[in-house]
Amino acid sequence: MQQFFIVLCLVLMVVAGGAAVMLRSMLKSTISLGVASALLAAVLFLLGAFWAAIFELSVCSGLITVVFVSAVSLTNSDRKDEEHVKEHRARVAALPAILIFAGASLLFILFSHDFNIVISSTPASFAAFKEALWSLRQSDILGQIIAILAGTFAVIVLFKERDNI
Amino acid sequence: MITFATISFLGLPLLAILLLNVVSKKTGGAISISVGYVVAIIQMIAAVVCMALLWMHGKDFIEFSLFWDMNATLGAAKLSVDLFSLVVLFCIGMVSLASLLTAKKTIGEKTLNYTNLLMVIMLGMNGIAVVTDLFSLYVFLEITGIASFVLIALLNDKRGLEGAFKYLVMSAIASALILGSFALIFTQTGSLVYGDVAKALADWRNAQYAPLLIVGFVMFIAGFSIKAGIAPFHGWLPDAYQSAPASVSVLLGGIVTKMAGVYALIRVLNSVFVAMPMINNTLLILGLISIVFGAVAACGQKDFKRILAYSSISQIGYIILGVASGSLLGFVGAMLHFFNHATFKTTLFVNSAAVEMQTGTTDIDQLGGLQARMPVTAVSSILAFLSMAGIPPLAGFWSKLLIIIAVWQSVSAVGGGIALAASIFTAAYFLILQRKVFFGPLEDHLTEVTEAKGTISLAAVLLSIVTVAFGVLFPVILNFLHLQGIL
Amino acid sequence: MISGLSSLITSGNGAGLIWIMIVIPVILAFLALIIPKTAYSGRATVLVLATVINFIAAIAIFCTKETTMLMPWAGFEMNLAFRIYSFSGFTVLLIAVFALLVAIYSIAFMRNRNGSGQFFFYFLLTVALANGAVLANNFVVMLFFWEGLLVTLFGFLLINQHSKPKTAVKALIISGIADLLLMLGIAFTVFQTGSLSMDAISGLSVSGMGLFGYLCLMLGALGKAGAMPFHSWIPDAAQDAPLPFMPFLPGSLEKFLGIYLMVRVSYEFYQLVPASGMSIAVMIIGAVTILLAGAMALIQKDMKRLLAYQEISQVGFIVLGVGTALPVGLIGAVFHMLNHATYKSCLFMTAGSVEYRTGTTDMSKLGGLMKVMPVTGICFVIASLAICGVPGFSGFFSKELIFDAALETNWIFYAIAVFGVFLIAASFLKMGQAVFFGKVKAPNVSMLKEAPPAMQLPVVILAIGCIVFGVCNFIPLHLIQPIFGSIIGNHDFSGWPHSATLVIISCVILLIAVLNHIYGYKKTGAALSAVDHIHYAPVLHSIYNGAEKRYTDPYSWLMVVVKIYSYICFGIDRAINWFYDVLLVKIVSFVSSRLRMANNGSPSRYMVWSFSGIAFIIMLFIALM
Amino acid sequence: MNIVSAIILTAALLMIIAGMFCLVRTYNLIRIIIAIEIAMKAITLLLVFAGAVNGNMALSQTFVITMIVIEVIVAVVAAGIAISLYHKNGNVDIRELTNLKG
Repeated sequence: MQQFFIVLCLVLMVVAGGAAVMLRSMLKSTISLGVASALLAAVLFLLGAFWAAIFELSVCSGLITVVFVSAVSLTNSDRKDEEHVKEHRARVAALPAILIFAGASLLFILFSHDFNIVISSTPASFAAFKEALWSLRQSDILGQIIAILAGTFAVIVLFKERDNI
Repeated sequence: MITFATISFLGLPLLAILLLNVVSKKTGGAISISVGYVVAIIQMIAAVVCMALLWMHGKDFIEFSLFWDMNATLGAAKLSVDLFSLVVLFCIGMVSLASLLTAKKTIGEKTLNYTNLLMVIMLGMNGIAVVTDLFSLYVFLEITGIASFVLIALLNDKRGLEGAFKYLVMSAIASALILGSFALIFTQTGSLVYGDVAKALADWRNAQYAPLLIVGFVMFIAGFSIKAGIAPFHGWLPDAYQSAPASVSVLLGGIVTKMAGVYALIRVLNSVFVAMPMINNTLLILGLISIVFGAVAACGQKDFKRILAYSSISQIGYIILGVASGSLLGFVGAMLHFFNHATFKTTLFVNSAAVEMQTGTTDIDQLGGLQARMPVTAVSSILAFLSMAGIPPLAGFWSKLLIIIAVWQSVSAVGGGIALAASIFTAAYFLILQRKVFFGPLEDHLTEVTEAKGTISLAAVLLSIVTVAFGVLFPVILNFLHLQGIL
Repeated sequence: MISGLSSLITSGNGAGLIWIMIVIPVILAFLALIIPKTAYSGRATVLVLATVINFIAAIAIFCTKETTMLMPWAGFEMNLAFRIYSFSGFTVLLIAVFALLVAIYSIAFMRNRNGSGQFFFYFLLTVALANGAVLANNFVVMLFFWEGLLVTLFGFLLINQHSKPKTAVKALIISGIADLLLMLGIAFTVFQTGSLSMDAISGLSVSGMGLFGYLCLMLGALGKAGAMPFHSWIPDAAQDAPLPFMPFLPGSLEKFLGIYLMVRVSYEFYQLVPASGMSIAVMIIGAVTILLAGAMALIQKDMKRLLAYQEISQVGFIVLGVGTALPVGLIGAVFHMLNHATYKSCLFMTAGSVEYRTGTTDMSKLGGLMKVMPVTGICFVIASLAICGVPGFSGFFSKELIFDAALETNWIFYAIAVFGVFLIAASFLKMGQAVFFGKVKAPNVSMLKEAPPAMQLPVVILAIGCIVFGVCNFIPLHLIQPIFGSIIGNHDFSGWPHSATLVIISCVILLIAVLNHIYGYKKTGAALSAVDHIHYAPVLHSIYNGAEKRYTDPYSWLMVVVKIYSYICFGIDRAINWFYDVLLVKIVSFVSSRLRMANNGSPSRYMVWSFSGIAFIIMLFIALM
Repeated sequence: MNIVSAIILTAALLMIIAGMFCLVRTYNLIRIIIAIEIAMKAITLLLVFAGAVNGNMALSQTFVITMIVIEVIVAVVAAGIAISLYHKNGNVDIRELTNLKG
């Protein structure tokens, strides 16, 4: 049953991802990405990665969607003129065919050969997770701090001082 | 010792950021460049001191951790420095110093932001140099990347934003490929620490997830090729270099893309993917394509910085070639060429900054005869180019020689021959550039031009001295390495 | 390293001398650069001091028995290895002698001129590098010094403020290609023997990989010596560089180095078999050089350019001699190398003296200088007689030896060489009469006087050398012959040539040249245009004339042939020039412009490239698995 | 062959393909950033999949968390650059970005 849900979520996620590419309206596209992200969070949860799932749900499908929606509204890029229609047709035409073909051939390859890839999913205990995050991955934490600093300076350069120049 | 390395390479830039942003914005802007000097110089000194310590203790590498000690369980990401990372750390300090020296005149009012981002990018690069874990490597790669996008767009001009966006798109794809390959490797190994991965991959053909690993290798090579700008993955590189503000292109051309692409690639190849002829041969071919492509494309360019960008593509090809030869000689050659490239390419970008500052353009068709007006710039650019073309006794000759010998011996004479022949093109675009910018009759609108004053000339002179001194002393250094048993 | 150095110098088995030859000129070179322009005599003193020390050390080296020295250097068999033996000692001595003479000359010449500090700097650096290249006993060490000469060459050509960088660039490209071939040749040779040490290689056969190795090494050496097709920068350099550069580098040092390597390659590293295909190929290069450069020299109107082409033509004789692979050819070539350096340096210096006093070397503006500059004029005449090969003078004896060797291989080569003598003689008759005889003519007639003594001294010494090496030819030959004792056996080539027939033929050729000159002079009335009937006769005009004279005047036949031939040579020369100047550049710029178009600034395009790159990697992976 | 792992791998590949396709075919800067995000989703999935396969789920979750933080920052910076470009060019069309070429 759990396996069925995983497969279902994955299929829906690919569909949502494809929709994010194909939809003409930028706003719908953005929301579609958020949906794909939420479905991914569900997959992660079903696979036993609880904390990653929570992060994915809150940050990716929440925060990033907000960022994109505001970017779309700030750049006013949701117009529907002739140019966009043409562009849209060019974008949409081939994708489903490519996706179906690639998916089918990969599945064929995976099932026709005897690859022994088995998920031995055992959800990690909170203690193990804490241990991994805080004592093994110190350099990553330092990295996160620096990355957030970089992001801060980026926002200062790109937004705050833009009008001064 | 351990605290010393941690503080000087990772703590000090953080401290500088803190210092600059705690004080008032005006004071921070005023002292920022000077603080930058201090950090860069201390980093250079610390690298040399660590080298001496390594030598005194007779060790190959020194491990250290960050906040608290880690027990050595599976997946513990420690930090360590060895000779190569120290050389690279020294280069980072040197190029940052050159960039700061150039920045004083070219950045304008944005010095505080510039210095903050420089500190971040230094942290990112230092991180790349010291980590021993594939995932941490990715984290620091991204930090370096983010900081450099913002630095390119620092002046908020149209071109800078365009170059930054192109770099961002390509770099994001590269990161996705790199992290994807790490994920696939992680399936097999259960850890991403260099040593563990190397052990788990030792017999990778018979490993459980061998097909995934092969896909991972392809993604790995493609991702790092984009980051390093190897042809045909190079598209973003000339645009980013050309559009960046003068002092930022010094930084980018001198060290950033080399750290993010080449050093990380070398490090992984050398400590994780040991003795995998498939990867090495692929990189060898890509390196050769890059050498020839970059050199030929550079011959037809019309912009000072773009010529330098294409020549970077070509020189990166040499470094990759040295590593891909798989022999120790090639590795040492690549390491030395890395250092030499950092010196001469930085010199050239500093020169381009000087030319841009004094004449207002980098279009070589509008320049000419600057030799008489800007002698320091002209002479240092000749020296740097001769070094790049591999003319003895300058530094570039030795590293190129080692690389070509290594390729010749261990892989194929054809590869060595091609690499050798491409040196002619190096000379060709050097001569084109030199003739159009510095030789020939002085253009009418340039009669008022004077030599760039102060810190820019200082940077050019210092770097030229390093190039010449390193070239002349090179046999001694090589002999020393030989005696130390490193070679 | 320093302690090792001092112990080597004090050990006194010749090894210390090597360091003196290489290190001292370099140190003094920097000293000459540092001394300010106002203290010109200081600079001059440094130059003379360095060359005298070099000269003394060279004599000491020449007297030393075979010595090798070895210092660990870069590892991987790349040791700092040097070897003194008879031939390298001899060559180093020659370098030292000519460096000393040119140094004395250039001190006078460069006075009150710009760039003297740079000139002396490059001069001493060149001496040190040339010494190193000759004495090196390790291919990498040799290459180091050899390539270093490229840098000083580049520097020399850029000293003059008004000189065009184009010449320097051209020289750098051409020499660069030659040096690349040399590197390839070394690679092939080392690949066969597995040793970088030069004395470990001997008697490889010229076949298979050896063929390529020999060919590349030979081409590299030819490039240094300035034979076809590596010559075309020299005439340009003659006009651009400071004049003492010409007797110094292309006139003597580069010849010594190139021919030194050529001889070692042909007789030591490889075993060139007489009359084999490769031997014929080398001889053809020599013969073509003689013909093309001789014909080009004939039509020049500038003293320096004429001498430069003449000099290329002389290299042809030497290459011809080396290419025969016969003992007599070898001795002839080495002897000719010495003679050539003597008279050609002398000629360049006289041209320099003329330029020093008159300010020009354009022959149409000069005339009758013998009256005002008798010493220079007489020396010029003596050197001209030597270069033309008039019996009794030095050039005659070495040329006869080469003729001997050429005739033994194939009469065609002999015929070409003899024809080369005709071209040389004709051009020198023209130049000599135009510049030194007739009415006094110069841009500044009233101020003319003899050149300063410091400039006369080396000229006179060299002119005396031309006579002494001819009349007492046993002196140089008895120095040269022991070097190649193992190759030539106990043969003694000194004294008059053995074959009277050849001597007579040579004399007849010289006579024809004189007659041709008189004919041309009578016809046009000016010495300078004495060979214009060869150069300028328009085709149509000559056909009309030919209809009248076809049966009466066989001479015009000869002239038409010579004229057409001269134009063909001109064409070939221009074609070679075109290859370097245009074609190479065109191809590269074409490819490059296509690449520029491909890089159209669109990120999507960049992505597509990257995807094709990924596809390429996947293909490589499949292929490599 | 476990059906779930096969589907996961296929889904990851399809997401990457969708992202790359979008990158090449679109003219809108914001959509390019969305394309990058879609590819990053695939990578997230792969990382967790790797953890599930080798049983080291704790480690793989720390990776995912760090990665998400960085992903957000990249997205913000990219959106910032796109907005700045909008202010300079008046639109977010990638075809306007050809000042730098050659």
